Amino acid sequence: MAQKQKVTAVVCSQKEIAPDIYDMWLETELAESARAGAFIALYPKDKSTLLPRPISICEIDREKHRLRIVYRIAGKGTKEFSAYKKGDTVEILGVLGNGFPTEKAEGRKVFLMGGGIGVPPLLETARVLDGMGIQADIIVGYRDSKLFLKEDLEQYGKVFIATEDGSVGTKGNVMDAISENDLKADIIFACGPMPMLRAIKKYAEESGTEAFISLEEHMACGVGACLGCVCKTKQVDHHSHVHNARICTDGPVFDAREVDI
Amino acid sequence: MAQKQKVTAVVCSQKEIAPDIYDMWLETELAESARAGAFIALYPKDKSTLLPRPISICEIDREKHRLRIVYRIAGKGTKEFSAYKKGDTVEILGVLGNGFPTEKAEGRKVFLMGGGIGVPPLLETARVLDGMGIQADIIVGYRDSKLFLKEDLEQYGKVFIATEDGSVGTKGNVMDAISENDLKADIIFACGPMPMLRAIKKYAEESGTEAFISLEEHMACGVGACLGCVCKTKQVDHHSHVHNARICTDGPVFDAREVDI
Amino acid sequence: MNTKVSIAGVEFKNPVMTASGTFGSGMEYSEFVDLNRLGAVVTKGVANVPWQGNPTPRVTEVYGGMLNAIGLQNPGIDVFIKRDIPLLKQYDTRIIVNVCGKTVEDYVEVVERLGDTDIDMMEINVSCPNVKEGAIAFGQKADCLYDITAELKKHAKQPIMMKLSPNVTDITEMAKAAEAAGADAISLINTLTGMKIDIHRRCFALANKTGGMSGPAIKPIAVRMVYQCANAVKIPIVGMGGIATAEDAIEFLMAGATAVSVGAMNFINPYATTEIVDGIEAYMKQYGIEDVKELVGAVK
Amino acid sequence: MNTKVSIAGVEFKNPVMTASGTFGSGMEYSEFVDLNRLGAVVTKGVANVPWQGNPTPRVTEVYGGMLNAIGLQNPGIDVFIKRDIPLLKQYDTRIIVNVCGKTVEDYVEVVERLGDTDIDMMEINVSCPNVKEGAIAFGQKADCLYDITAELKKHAKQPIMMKLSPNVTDITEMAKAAEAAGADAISLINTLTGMKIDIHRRCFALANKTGGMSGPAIKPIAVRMVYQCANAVKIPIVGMGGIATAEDAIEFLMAGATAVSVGAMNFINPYATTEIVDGIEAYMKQYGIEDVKELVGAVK
Ligand SMILES: Cc1cc2nc3c(=O)[nH]c(=O)nc-3n(C[C@H](O)[C@H](O)[C@H](O)COP(=O)(O)OP(=O)(O)OC[C@H]3O[C@@H](n4cnc5c(N)ncnc54)[C@H](O)[C@@H]3O)c2cc1C
Ligand SMILES: Cc1cc2nc3c(=O)[nH]c(=O)nc-3n(C[C@H](O)[C@H](O)[C@H](O)COP(=O)(O)OP(=O)(O)OC[C@H]3O[C@@H](n4cnc5c(N)ncnc54)[C@H](O)[C@@H]3O)c2cc1C
Ligand SMILES: Cc1cc2nc3c(=O)[nH]c(=O)nc-3n(C[C@H](O)[C@H](O)[C@H](O)COP(=O)(O)O)c2cc1C
Ligand SMILES: Cc1cc2nc3c(=O)[nH]c(=O)nc-3n(C[C@H](O)[C@H](O)[C@H](O)COP(=O)(O)O)c2cc1C
Ligand code: FES
Ligand code: FES
Repeated sequence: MAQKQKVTAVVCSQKEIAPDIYDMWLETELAESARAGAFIALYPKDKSTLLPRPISICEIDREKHRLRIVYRIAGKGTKEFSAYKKGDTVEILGVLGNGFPTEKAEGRKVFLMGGGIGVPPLLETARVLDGMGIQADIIVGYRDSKLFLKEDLEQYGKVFIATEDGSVGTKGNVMDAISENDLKADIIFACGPMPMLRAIKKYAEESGTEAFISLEEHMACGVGACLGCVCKTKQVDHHSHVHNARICTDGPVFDAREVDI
Repeated sequence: MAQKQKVTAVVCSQKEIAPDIYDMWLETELAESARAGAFIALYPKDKSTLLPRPISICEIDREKHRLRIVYRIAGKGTKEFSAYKKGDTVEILGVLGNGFPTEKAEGRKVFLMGGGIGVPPLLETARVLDGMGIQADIIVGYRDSKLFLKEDLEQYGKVFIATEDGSVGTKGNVMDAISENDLKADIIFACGPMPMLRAIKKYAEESGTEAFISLEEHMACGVGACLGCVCKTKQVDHHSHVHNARICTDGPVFDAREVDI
Repeated sequence: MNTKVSIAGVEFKNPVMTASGTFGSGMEYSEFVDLNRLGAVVTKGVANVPWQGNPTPRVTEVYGGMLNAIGLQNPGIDVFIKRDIPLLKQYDTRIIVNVCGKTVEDYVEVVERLGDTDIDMMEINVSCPNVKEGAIAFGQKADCLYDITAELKKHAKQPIMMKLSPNVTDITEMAKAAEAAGADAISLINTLTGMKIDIHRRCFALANKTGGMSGPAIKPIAVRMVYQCANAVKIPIVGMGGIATAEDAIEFLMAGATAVSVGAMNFINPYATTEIVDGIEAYMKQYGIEDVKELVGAVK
Repeated sequence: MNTKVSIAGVEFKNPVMTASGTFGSGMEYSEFVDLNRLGAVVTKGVANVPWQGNPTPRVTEVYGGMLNAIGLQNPGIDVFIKRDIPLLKQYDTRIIVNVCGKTVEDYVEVVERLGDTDIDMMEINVSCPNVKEGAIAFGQKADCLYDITAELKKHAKQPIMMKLSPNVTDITEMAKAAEAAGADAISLINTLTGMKIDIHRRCFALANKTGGMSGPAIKPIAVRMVYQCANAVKIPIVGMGGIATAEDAIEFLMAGATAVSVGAMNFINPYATTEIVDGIEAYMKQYGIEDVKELVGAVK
C-alpha cells in the first residue's frame, strides 16, 4: 500500500447525475495507488468545517491520473463540493482504507450489491472484476426512479434494480431483487445503508455465501489515530485488543462474519 | 442620515497601487448615502473571521452607485479582500460613522492631513471641498517613496509630501512638512496614526486652529451597540454619560478638543 | 401555529430574545430589524451609577467568535429609566433589563428602582468576567449566588432571572442554588474567559488581558450546560451562546431552553434575530409542529 | 539558534509535541511526518487493562473544532509495553506516555509498569470528560488531584506531568494542588465538555451525549488558562488547545508554556506538527531570537 498523503487535487469535471447526487472527476497523483472499495477524504474550504469528508472511490483512471467520486449532498461539506467547477482545487487525504478483496473472487460467481449512495464503490469493483474476466451480477437499490450509475455498471455485468417505490425493477430492496430473479453467488461485495448490510450479512450466513461489506462511521483522522470510527468485531481487533476495529484503516471493508452490526 | 444596511456589493475593479496597498471600487446602493470621512465595514467570507472590517470611504461615485476604498493588507480579512476580482461579491455594512464636517470649511483655509493608510478618506473630502470651491492644502505622510493616491489628491488641492526616509518631499512627518513649507490654515481635517493625530491636536490647540480628526479602534458591531470602540472624551458622552464616546457612531471624526488621545 | 412561550408568568410572542450587551438599548438595531417581531429585548447591563468600563482595545476577534472586555460601561439607572425604557416602550416587545453591580447593595438599588418601571423582567448579571469586583464573583460560588438571589427576590417587583457563568466546574450547582433561592428563571451562558496574545507586537490583544468569549465557537459548551441545567432544575431557562441560525436556536430549545438569546451574531448579521424567528416558524411548518413548546427539552 | 527546552530534567529537541489521543501511538502519522523532528510523541492514554471505549458515533464536528467521546479505548499496558514502546523507540524523539485509570490503583499499576521501560515521562490524564468513573473526577477537585498526584509520585520512576481539565472554576487551584503534591510538570488543556444535538433526527450527535471539544475554537480559553497557571506555579507547563499554526504555538509559549502539543489539528493537517517546528524557527529567525526559551512567558 502506497504512503498516505494529503495533496491538492484539481476538479476535471462535475455534474449532477440525479437530484442532489454529484459526479466529480479529480486529477490527483493518488489515482496511482487508489483501489476499489478504498476511499479518499475531502477537506471543505469553509473554515467552520474542519474535518475531512470520507468519500469512496467510484472509478480510477490511472493513465490520466484521475479519480471519480459520486456523492450525495448531506450537509455543509458536500454542499460546498457540489459547487466546485472544472479547474477548482480541493485538498484530499488518501488513499484510505483497505478496499474490496477482489482477488478472492477469482473463478467465482459474484454479487455486487449496493444501496443508494453505497452504489459508487461498486463501479470500480465491477471494472476490476471485469478485467479478471468476471461478470458479476450487480444488484442495486434506489429509493425511486432517479437512478444513477446504472449505465456505467451495465458495462461490466448484469444489473438488477430494486426501488423502494417499485417505479423501476423489483419493488423493494436488493434482497427482494435477488429472490425475484432467483440469483445465486459464491461471494458478495456490498456497500449501502446499515439495514441492507444487516440483511446481506444474514443472507450470507444462512446461504453460506462469503460476504464483504463496506461500513461507514463518522471519522476524524481517517488514518487510524483517533479511534473515532470503530465497529464491533467478533475477534479482538489487532489494535486495541477490544473487539473494536477501526473502519478507516482495518476497513471500510470487512468480512461480514467478522463484524457485529 | 440614511438607514444603515447590510448589503451585497459587487467588485468593479481592484488593483495594487503600492506594496500591499489595494484600491477597490465597489458597486453598491450605499453609494447613495455615503459621505466623506464615513466608513463601511466589509465581512470576510472566511468563516473563521466573523467580524466586519471597518474601511474608510475613499471616493464616491453616486451616479454609478460606486464606492472606492483603499486599504492595506493588515491581516486575514484584508488579505482575503485583496484577492477579490471584478465580479466577486462582498457583504458590507454601512454607511457607518459621521464623516468630516466639511460644511465648517465654508470660506476658510483648510488643511487635509493624512498619514499612511489614513490618506484614503482625504480624497473624497478634498473632492467635496473642491465642489465647494475650496482648494485645500493637502499634507500627506508616507513611510517611503511608495506613495499612493498622490495624483488623485492633486486634482483637488496642493499636495505636500513628507516621507520618513526623506525619499520624497520633506524628510519627517506631516508636521515637518507644514513648517518646512510654512503653511497655515483655519481648519484641519486629518486621519492617520495616533502619534500624528496627537501632534495635530497639539498643533491645533497651540495655533488656535480648529481640527477634526478621524480615530480608529477595534470594532465589533460598528453601529454603537457593543461599546467596543470607545475613545475618551472631555465632555460626558451622550450615550453612557462617562466620557467615552463611540468611535463607530459618534465618530470616527471628532473635534480634536473634545477627545483625550 | 403557536410560537408563544411563557417564563415566570410573562408571555413572549416568540422565544427569540437579544443577548445583553450585544443589542445596545435596542435602538441601535431598530434600523435593521423590527423590534416588534422579537420575543424580548434584553438590554445592556445597567448599574446604580454610570460605569466607565475598561480601557481599549475592548474587543478582538478569535476563531469563530470574539473576545470582549467592555467592562460594563453603562449610563447608570437614572439615565436608563429616563431615556432607554421609554424608547423601548414604543415597541410591542417584552423588556428584560440586565442588572449589574459591584456589591449586593448596588444590585438591590437597581432592582428597587426598576420596581416602579414598566419592564417585564430583570436578568441579573452575576457572571461578567470583565470586571474586578462583583459580577462574576457572585456567579462562581453557589452559596454567594444563593445569597444574592434570595436578597434580590426580597426587593424585586418583577420576576428575576439569574444569568449564570460558564466558568465553573459544575453549572448545575449554580442553577440549583439560584432555584433554591427563589429565582424565577435562569439564563446561560455568559461568556467564557479567554485570552489572545499578539505575537508580533508581543502584547495582549485586549487592554484587560482577558476577555469574554462569545460567538459560534462556544455553542457546544453552551448547549451542554443548558441541557445539564434543564435536567437539574424546574425553573425555565433562557439559552444562549453562539446562536447564529434558527437551527442553532432550535438546538437550544431541544436541549431544554424555553427561549433563546442571540448575542455576538448581531454584529455579524444584524438581521439575525428576525431571521431566526422566521426560521423557527419554517422548521415548525416543515415538521408539522403546532406549538413551539413541543420543542423544549425534546431531546433527552 | 537553540530550540531545545527542558522539562523536569528531560531535554526535548524542540517544544513541539503531539497531544495525547490525536496521534495514535505515533506510527499512524509516521507516514506523514518524520517523528525524529518532533520534541516528543505523547501517546494515547493507556490503562492497566484494555478498555473498550464508548459506542459510536464517537466524533462529530462543531464550528471550528470537534467533539470526541472515544472513551479512552486502549489495548492496556501489556500490549502497549510490548508493541508500542519498541516501535516508538526506533525514533530519535522523546516518549511521553499518557496514563488513564478508573481508580488510583489502576493509575499506580500503569505507572509502576512503565517504571521499567525506557520512556521519558508520563502524562497523567485526570481530565478526560468521556468516561464515567475516574479520569475527570480526579481533575476537578483540588484535594483529589493532590492525593492522586502525591500517590503516583511515590511510585513513578520517570517525571510525571498532570494533565488538567479546563472544566473547572479556577484552573490555578488545580495547578497549585499538582505542584504542591510534587508533580514535575502540568499540561493543559484537555477538552472542554460540549454537546451537539441533531435537530432533524432529534438525537444527540454523539452516542455518549456529551463529548470533549477541541480544535481552533477552544484556543482562547486554553491560552488564558496557560497564562493563569504560569503565574500561579513554578513547574513547567505544556500548553495545548486548538494549536493549528506556529503562530498559535508561539502564543502559548508567550503565555508561559515551555512546550506545546498539537491535537485535533493533526486530523486537519497531518503535516501540522513539523510545519509548526519549521514555523517557530522561521519566527525566531525573523525576530533574531537566539533561544526559544526567550519566548516562554514573554508576555506578562
Ligand atoms: C468510508 C466512507 C465512504 C463514504 N463514501 C461516500 C460516497 O461515496 N458518497 C457519498 O455521498 N457519501 C459517502 N460517505 C458519506 C459521507 O462521508 C458523508 O455524507 C459526508 O461526510 C457528509 O459531510 P457533510 O459535510 O456534507 O455533512 P455534515 O452533516 O455537515 O457533516 C458533519 C460531519 O459529520 C460527518 N458525517 C456526516 N455524515 C456522515 C456519514 N454518513 N458518514 C461519515 N461521516 C459523516 C462529516 O464527515 C462531518 O465530519 C462515505 C462515508 C464513509 C465513512
Ligand atoms: C473607522 C475606521 C476606518 C478605517 N479605514 C481604513 C482604510 O481606509 N484603509 C485601511 O487599510 N484600513 C482602515 N482601517 C483599519 C482596518 O479596519 C484594519 O486594518 C482591518 O480591520 C484589519 O483587518 P484584518 O482582518 O486584515 O486584520 P486582522 O488583524 O486579522 O484583524 C483581526 C481583527 O482586528 C480588527 N482590526 C485589526 N486592525 C485594526 C485596526 N487598525 N482598526 C480597527 N480594527 C482592526 C479587525 O477588524 C478584526 O476584527 C480603518 C479602521 C477604522 C476603525
Ligand atoms: C460585546 C458584548 C457585551 C456583553 N455585555 C453583557 C452585559 O452587559 N451583561 C450580560 O449579562 N452579558 C453580556 N454579554 C454576554 C452576552 O449577553 C452573551 O451571554 C454571550 O455573548 C454569549 O452569547 P453569544 O455567543 O450569542 O454572544 C456581552 C457579550 C458581548 C459580546
Ligand atoms: C480524538 C481525541 C482523543 C483524545 N484522547 C486523549 C487521551 O487519551 N488522553 C488525554 O489526556 N487527552 C486526550 N485528548 C485530548 C487532547 O490530548 C488535547 O488535550 C485536546 O484535544 C486539546 O487540544 P487540541 O485542541 O489541539 O486538540 C483527546 C483529544 C481528541 C480530539
Ligand atoms: S477516523 Fe480516526 S481512527 Fe478512524
Ligand atoms: S463597534 Fe460596537 S459600539 Fe462601536
